[in-house]
Amino acid sequence: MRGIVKRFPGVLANDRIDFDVRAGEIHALLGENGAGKTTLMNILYGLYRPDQGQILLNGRAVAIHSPADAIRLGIGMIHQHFMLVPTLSVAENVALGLPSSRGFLLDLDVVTRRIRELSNVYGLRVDPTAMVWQLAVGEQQRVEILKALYRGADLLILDEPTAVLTPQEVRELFATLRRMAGEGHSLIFISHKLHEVLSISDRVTVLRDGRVVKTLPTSEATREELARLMVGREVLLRVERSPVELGDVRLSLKDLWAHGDKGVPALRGVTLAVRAGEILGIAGVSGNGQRELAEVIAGLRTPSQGQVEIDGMDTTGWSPERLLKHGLAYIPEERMRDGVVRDFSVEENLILKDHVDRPFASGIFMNFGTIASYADRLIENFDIRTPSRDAPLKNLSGGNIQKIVLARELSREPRVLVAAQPTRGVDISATEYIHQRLIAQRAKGTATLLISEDLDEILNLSDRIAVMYEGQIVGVVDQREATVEQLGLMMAGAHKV
Amino acid sequence: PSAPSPTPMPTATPTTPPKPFRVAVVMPSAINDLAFSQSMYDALVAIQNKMGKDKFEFAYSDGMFVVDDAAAAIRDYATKGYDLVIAHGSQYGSSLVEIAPDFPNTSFAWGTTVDTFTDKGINNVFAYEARSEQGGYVLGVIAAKLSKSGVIGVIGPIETGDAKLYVDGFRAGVLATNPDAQVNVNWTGSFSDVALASEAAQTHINAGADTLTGTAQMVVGAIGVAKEKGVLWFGTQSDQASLAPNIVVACQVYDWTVVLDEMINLIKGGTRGGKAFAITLANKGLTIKYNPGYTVPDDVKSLASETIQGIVDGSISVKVE
Amino acid sequence: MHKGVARGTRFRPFIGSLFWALTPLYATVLALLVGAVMLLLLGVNPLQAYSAMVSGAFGSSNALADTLVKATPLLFVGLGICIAFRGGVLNIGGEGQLVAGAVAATAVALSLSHWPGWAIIPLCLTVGFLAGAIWGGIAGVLKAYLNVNEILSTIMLNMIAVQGMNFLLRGPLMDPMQVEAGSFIPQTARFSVTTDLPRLVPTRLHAGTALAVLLAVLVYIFLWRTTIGYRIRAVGLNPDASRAAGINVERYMMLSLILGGALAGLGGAVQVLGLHHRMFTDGSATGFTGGAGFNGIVAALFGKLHPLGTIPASILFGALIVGANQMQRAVQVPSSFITALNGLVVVFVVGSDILSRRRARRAVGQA
Amino acid sequence: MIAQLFSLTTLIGVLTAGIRLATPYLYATIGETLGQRSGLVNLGVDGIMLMGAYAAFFVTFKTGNLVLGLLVATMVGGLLGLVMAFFSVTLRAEQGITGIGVYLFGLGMSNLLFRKTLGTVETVSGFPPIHIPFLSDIPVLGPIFFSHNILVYGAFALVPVSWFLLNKTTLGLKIRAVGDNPKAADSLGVSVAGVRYFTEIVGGMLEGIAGASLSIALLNVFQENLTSGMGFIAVALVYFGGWRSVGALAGAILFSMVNALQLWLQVIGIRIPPDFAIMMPYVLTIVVLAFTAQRVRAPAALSKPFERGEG
Ligand SMILES: Nc1ncnc2c1ncn2[C@@H]1O[C@H](COP(=O)(O)OP(=O)(O)OP(=O)(O)O)[C@@H](O)[C@H]1O
Ligand SMILES: Nc1ncnc2c1ncn2[C@@H]1O[C@H](COP(=O)(O)OP(=O)(O)OP(=O)(O)O)[C@@H](O)[C@H]1O
Ligand SMILES: [Mg+2]
Ligand SMILES: [Mg+2]
Repeated sequence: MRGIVKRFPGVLANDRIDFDVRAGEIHALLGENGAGKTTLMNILYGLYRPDQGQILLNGRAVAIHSPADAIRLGIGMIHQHFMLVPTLSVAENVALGLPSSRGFLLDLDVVTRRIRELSNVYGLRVDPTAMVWQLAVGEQQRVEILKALYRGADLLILDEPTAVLTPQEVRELFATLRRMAGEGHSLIFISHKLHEVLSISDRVTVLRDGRVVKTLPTSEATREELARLMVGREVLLRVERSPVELGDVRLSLKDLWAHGDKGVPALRGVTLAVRAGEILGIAGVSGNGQRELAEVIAGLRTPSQGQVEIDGMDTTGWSPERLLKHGLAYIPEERMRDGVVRDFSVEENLILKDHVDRPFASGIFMNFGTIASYADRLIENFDIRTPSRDAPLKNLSGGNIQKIVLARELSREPRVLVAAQPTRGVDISATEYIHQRLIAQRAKGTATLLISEDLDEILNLSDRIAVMYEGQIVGVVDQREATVEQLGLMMAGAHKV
Repeated sequence: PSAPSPTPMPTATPTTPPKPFRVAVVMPSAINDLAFSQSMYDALVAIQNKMGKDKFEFAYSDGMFVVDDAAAAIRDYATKGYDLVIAHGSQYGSSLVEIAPDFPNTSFAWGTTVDTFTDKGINNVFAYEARSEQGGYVLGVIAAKLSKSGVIGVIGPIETGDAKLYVDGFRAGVLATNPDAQVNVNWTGSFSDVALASEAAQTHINAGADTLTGTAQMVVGAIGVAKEKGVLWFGTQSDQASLAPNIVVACQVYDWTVVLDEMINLIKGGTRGGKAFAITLANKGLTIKYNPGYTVPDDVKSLASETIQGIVDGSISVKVE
Repeated sequence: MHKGVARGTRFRPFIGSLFWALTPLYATVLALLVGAVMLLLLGVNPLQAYSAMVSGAFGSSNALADTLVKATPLLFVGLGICIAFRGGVLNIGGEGQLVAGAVAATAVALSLSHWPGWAIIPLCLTVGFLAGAIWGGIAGVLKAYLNVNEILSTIMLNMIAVQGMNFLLRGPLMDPMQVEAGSFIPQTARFSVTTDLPRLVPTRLHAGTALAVLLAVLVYIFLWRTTIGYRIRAVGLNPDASRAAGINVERYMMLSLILGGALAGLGGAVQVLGLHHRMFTDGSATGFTGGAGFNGIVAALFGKLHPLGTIPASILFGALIVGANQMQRAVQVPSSFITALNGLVVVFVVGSDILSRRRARRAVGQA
Repeated sequence: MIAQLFSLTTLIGVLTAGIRLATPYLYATIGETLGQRSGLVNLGVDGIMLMGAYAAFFVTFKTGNLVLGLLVATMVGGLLGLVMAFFSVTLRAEQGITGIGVYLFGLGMSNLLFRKTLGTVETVSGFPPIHIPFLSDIPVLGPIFFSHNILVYGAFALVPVSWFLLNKTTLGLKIRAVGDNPKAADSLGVSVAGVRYFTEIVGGMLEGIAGASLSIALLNVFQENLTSGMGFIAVALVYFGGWRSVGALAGAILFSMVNALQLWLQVIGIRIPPDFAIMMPYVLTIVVLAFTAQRVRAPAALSKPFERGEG
């Protein structure tokens, strides 16, 4: 890619970028949220037209006007935001757009068989006949990877593929990627996790503010160096957790049962308690009931059995409104669906839960002056990168959208916080910042239930760690005693010994 | 119909002395609806043919089912100096009562109704109506005679106004002739739903009817069914024989020229309104037109003539409910 | 820096944006050109036809008044559409809601004819508002609690309202004089003059038009300055996030249909009190509404679902209908030509929207 | 009187009429369903039906050739579908308004042409009922199911055909994907515009046939506004049917049967005001849906124009 320039309203997303990938190479692309990584890859895949610049493939200038062109040229892409049709089955999503072995008739049985083979070979657990809308985010990610594997691209773009995978799955994916590279495929790998980049890639290109800062062989790079290149300053890669005096039980779950979207029990008798000043981490492969657990606590899903208590009060079956008035904050796992209103402005999103309360409203009228200064303050405090508080939220990068959710929830001074995947897709400096905020909130006495698939995050932040498997808590360990290996085993279904 | 096209509004008519008499009409449905609006349009064409284009001009706005559009049209025609502006739809009355006082030198006519607004101090509005129950009665008599099953089906739009008069008259005529006959009435709730009218006809036939009648522009659908199933049809408002030459027995045909001629004469004589007219069997504004393609037995024909005579001389009075 | 240059550079974007803002107008002209070809085929001089159209819509105080009178129900319905569509529901029930409001106001106007105007007019308007709210609310309850799609229910409710109107107007509400005269015209008696909305100037223009404009401002404030409006918009844009944020999604969906219906119902009441002074039927809703229940949707969408944008959009449509009818009279084309021409204008204008949208995006991109 | 309501004649009458009346709704509803499954709302169905009805009638009237009439109606419908697609897909115009514009155009144009080319109401002899040996002669069932013309059978055959197209073919998969997540389909090289043009043109063709089924098979006349709003009911039935062919069938049959039933109620002389009888199909359609509606979600991209590269 030569001299790529791409402008969006108010943003220069790619500024004269030169970028190349060699055959058989795994090339990592790094950069903070909004640095322009996805934009660059979307241009390569024909989703965006560059304002300037050209793309050369095997030395030949090519015109890529659409994904169809890209696919024809042997380019595949795993998108950061899933490109799945929720109402179709996994097999149908994979078969979409491919020629069928039976002409115009669908050959889903053939596709299903092929998917099963691929899942076995690459260790990507997924049921080809399941409907995509019923899948957990992690499973959806696996479907995305399967789609690309099924098509067998020469050049494969992976835009944050590991954000929702377990360590084991990441290891398996990396094995796959290495094998592909060994077979001569080229791979572009985007991740915010530096250790992944260091372990998988051959070369690294770092972007900042739409410009290439540096391209270097991975062997010459260190974590600290990469972090500095991305952010332009030193970054703390580990948060300091000072001991906090534990208070009373704030959140208590007693024998919770609930149905998932598939109609089968997703929670099967969960009992947990979180105290004031404590972060309880929930580890587990996605799809084991974490989403349902968070939704039950947030009042978005009715449990079939059991109780939720907040501050000793039985809140089972309360409406979300009553719960949030009662001091519950919720950072949902699917932020674009459950957390924000895309077409609202940044400012409007920041008051989504408080707009009827003083001082943001008097009677039914909203106080725009107060709201504006409040929004400006949160934008500054939480370092939200946005052209203005009036900008439509949908134009912000993923990390910044996550900061908006976080800013809103934490500013409500919650007594209980349910944080699901709070740093998924968020860059290292924002992750650092979010972690600091969660720790600060802990110091203020908030009881936090942290649901994450990122074991580093769980180990860094939690006081205690509970592992979920098939709707049950298979064990709770103290952070000081926990190891990655042990947790990984428990996540795969082995009970604590 | 191969009628001469109406004269567009003259932009620069040379003012040769005998100024033509100018009429404008505003109508709810289309001039070719084989029903209510067409009957008025045909009458105006007939008068123009009779008087000559230089002596009689007319303009029309059809499809004016939106009442406030019709009101605008009425006002506009009055502004343009037409001698007579006809509001050919009972729903236009409330507009007329507001417009007429603003144009004291223009005559208006409102149909079909009997109200000339004289009680409101307005004296430039004529009223006209069709006593469609009269022809309805006559057709009912014929139908009762021709029906073998004694079951007769009627298809109407909504049970109001002209349609109600016709249906009531028809039913009275049937029952007066054959008290044992069964008259089934089906209202479709619309003037234009051809498909429903067709289904209504099917329903009547399935229920044993061998003779049908109906009113409003939608009945073309019913006539089609009658033709296919070979049952008899009686029409009203316009001559519908062309649609099914084998089974249309007779139609009550509206001829507004009687009323229009009178209005024109009155206006020329300086009277601008205040009088209510009706087309009736007596004044030949209503005629029973037999379909030449269908032979009606002579005894039935003479019974029908007697009935007409009776209605004309008042010995038969057609009561509506 | 030269002064002239500075002024020029500031002036040119203004001219530019003005040029693009007028895109709907060019599209209308284009549609009229196609119409001109049709006119020629019909043997009519297009120039004569179109000059009649323009003078019919704007040529005199009466013409202007007719245009505004025509625009009024479009604006009422359009404002309701702004609320409903912002709340994520597609209200196709304007026709039925207009009828419901009009019939209810009629019943009150007829039964309390001895009341003074200052009391009866607000009462009739309120009753019309409420009747529309109920008619919209039925669709709202069906959607929120029984999962019945609002497009289906509002289309069906339109038909049901018409039949209800027919029943009342040929029965309980029929003008006693009609029964007496035996003519059975399905209309009510004229209301007492105390119920007449005041006329603003000596034309057909009545106070209902001013009320509609006032309401446009209120709806704007409602949608963008109040917490209820905020919630309606949030629910319309993302029901999942709204639910998670503690908003009762079902209730606000229902509310947006209720308010949409209420504004249309108020429009119906204004039509009878301001224009017809009685209720009548030709068997369909259109005879009374003039299709405002549908055209109001078009006006609101032309106005970008913004209450203030809906004002000029309604006037544009009112002018188009009034002017086209005048053209029909002037050159004696069948009224079906006018209907077809309206369709062309609608399609061309909405098709041209892409030009102004592209332009807007590029303008932001350069900023 | 009540006994008559439950007689065999009534039953046969209602069922036969229900099947007959359902025909235009089936064509139009399935046509619209196809478009909606790919994300396009077309409120212009009634206008397209009117143009189809006129075209079929005119051609048949002039040539006496029913098949030619049907063919031309199909083409006219397809052409208007193409226009709809051009505005909704290529120009990304607001679909609701485009549809209303197409409706007005079809309503006006069909009548204008009718007036200029025919002048007055005429009749043709349309597709005759097909007598199927043996089947048509079965008592009760014969008249109900086997006494109809070819277009009636065509409408019912369309139900499994369209179901098969949507669920068992690669094209159907593309249609469903494009209606639910055009971005995803696009990212796999599926031409969103191509698929939408296809469904809208085929949908238009079916709506043209729906019109023809009125003017040259069921009614055999043409008149101004022949459909009198059937196209809008057809759109409503798409929602009733939950975007499925079988649902469309259920809706069309229910609506038509109840309509036939209310005509019977009037004929039999059951003493309710006709206005309430006429309301029945509309009320019952809502009531039935209220009791049966499952959580069927509309195609997620319904009525949303697709543009690549938008956030
Ligand atoms: N469709 C769009 N419209 C407007 N602005 C956009 C659009 N897509 C991206 N941007 C802007 O372009 C910039 C680069 O975005 P991009 O998605 O490429 O970042 P990224 O490096 O992938 O970030 P992240 O790590 O958060 O995914 C951001 O400022 C973003 O807000
Ligand atoms: N402008 C404002 N108007 C009304 N309320 C405000 C405003 N600013 C802040 N608040 C309230 O005060 C609380 C704390 O706000 P803020 O976001 O400044 O705190 P914080 O960032 O958590 O503080 P710190 O940075 O000291 O930890 C918020 O939850 C909010 O309810
Ligand atoms: Mg990205
Ligand atoms: Mg990201």
